[in-house]
Amino acid sequence: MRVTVLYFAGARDLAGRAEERVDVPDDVRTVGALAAWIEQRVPALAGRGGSLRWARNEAFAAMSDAIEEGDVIAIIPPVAGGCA
Amino acid sequence: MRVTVLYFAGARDLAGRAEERVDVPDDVRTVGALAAWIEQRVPALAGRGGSLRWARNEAFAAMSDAIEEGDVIAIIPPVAGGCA
Amino acid sequence: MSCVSIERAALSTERVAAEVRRPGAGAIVVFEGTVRDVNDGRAVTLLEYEAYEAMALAEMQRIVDELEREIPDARLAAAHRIGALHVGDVAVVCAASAPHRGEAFHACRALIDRIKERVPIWKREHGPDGAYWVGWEDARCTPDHGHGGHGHHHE
Amino acid sequence: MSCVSIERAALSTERVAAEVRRPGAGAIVVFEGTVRDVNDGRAVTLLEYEAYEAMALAEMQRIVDELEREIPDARLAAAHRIGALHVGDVAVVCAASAPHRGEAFHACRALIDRIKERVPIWKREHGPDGAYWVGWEDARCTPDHGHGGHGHHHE
Repeated sequence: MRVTVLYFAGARDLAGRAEERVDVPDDVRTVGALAAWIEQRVPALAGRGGSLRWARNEAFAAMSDAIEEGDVIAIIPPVAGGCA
Repeated sequence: MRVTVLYFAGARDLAGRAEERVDVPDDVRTVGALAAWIEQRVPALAGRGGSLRWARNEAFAAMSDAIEEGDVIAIIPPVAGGCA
Repeated sequence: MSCVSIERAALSTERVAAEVRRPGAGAIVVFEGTVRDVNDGRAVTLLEYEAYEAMALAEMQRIVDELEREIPDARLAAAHRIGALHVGDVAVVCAASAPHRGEAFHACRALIDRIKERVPIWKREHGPDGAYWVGWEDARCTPDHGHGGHGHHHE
Repeated sequence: MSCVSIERAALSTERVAAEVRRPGAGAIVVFEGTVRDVNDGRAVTLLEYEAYEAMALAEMQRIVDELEREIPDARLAAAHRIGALHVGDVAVVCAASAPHRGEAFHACRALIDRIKERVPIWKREHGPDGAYWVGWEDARCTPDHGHGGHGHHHE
């Protein structure tokens, strides 16, 4: 299954890339499993696991959410909109 | 002692006047005593006593505040600034 | 204008907000009170606001000063319009700035609450059933209390 | 603009407020978040905001929709700016209208709180000590985590 992975802000700096298309192994079928798989590929992200959120197709996802061919999965570091 | 008395909004309608200068009896020496004296002169106000506030020289006054020659005393009906 | 004003022409929200802008303030909260088409179930066509102007200005300034003492990082400004206002007209604008939004929201809310409680401004509401002084409820039900010739008693 | 937007040019507070004005709304509360000269004791010269734009817009719209369900009389709008902002620039504007001020204050406060918690927008703060991603605190203290070449570690 192929999905697109987006890296933003500090996660992009750690990963050294903003976006990639990846072929995920057959046993990776949930957002949580994909997150674990990506952290293996980009070990610098693993230490940030507690502060990262994951989005699937432009909405925050639960780790148990299923993923599908063509999904856009985004790694969301701590957000910091606004000012005060 | 002469003071100026100002009537606003509904109090002006009841009193039939906006402003008057009055000579107050010698024993009227506090805002409370003046308020009672004015209510005797304008009985329609007496029934509103509970909803009226009194100001002396552009600030809300306590009934025990002393009055002095030349004071401006205002009868403040329930205020209704703003909208929402 | 100073940081408080009573005005007869249309209020400028931006001008009131500009009074509180400064480099250290990351948060500005602005409140606009606007004449509604319906008040307590009655259709409204016109509101006539009047003020005891000298005291209204003094009281608004006292409220601003006391809130700036209570919330030392906040800066506040307010403007109230008087005269004949129609639906959609802005009657009052309050603005508060502070380094963080919690203080700015708190200060702006306290400012409009205290203005409504203490500033000597009154309004006569005109609708299909006549006119009466808002907050002076009994008057519109008591035939022997006139409204300077404007009164049509309600209900 | 719709009732939510992400913009690269200066925000117009009035345009956001105009989105929520309507005859039945007596109260409008507007929040402006402005770049401060100091953040957590550090001098700030520049903030670079970036967004995951498609999701940021979708999430802002979800927040507006859920608040309009929670507070049925409220109408909300918000705009967030991205790109390079300097001290005094407005980064975000939120507006809420309601028949009464309690609901308008509550809705506006909840709107900015949820935007800050959930909308995927990040900022890199530039000051005399370098640059770092706000909220990603450890990164500026850990030498082996670069900032795409921008990182000068703080303190």
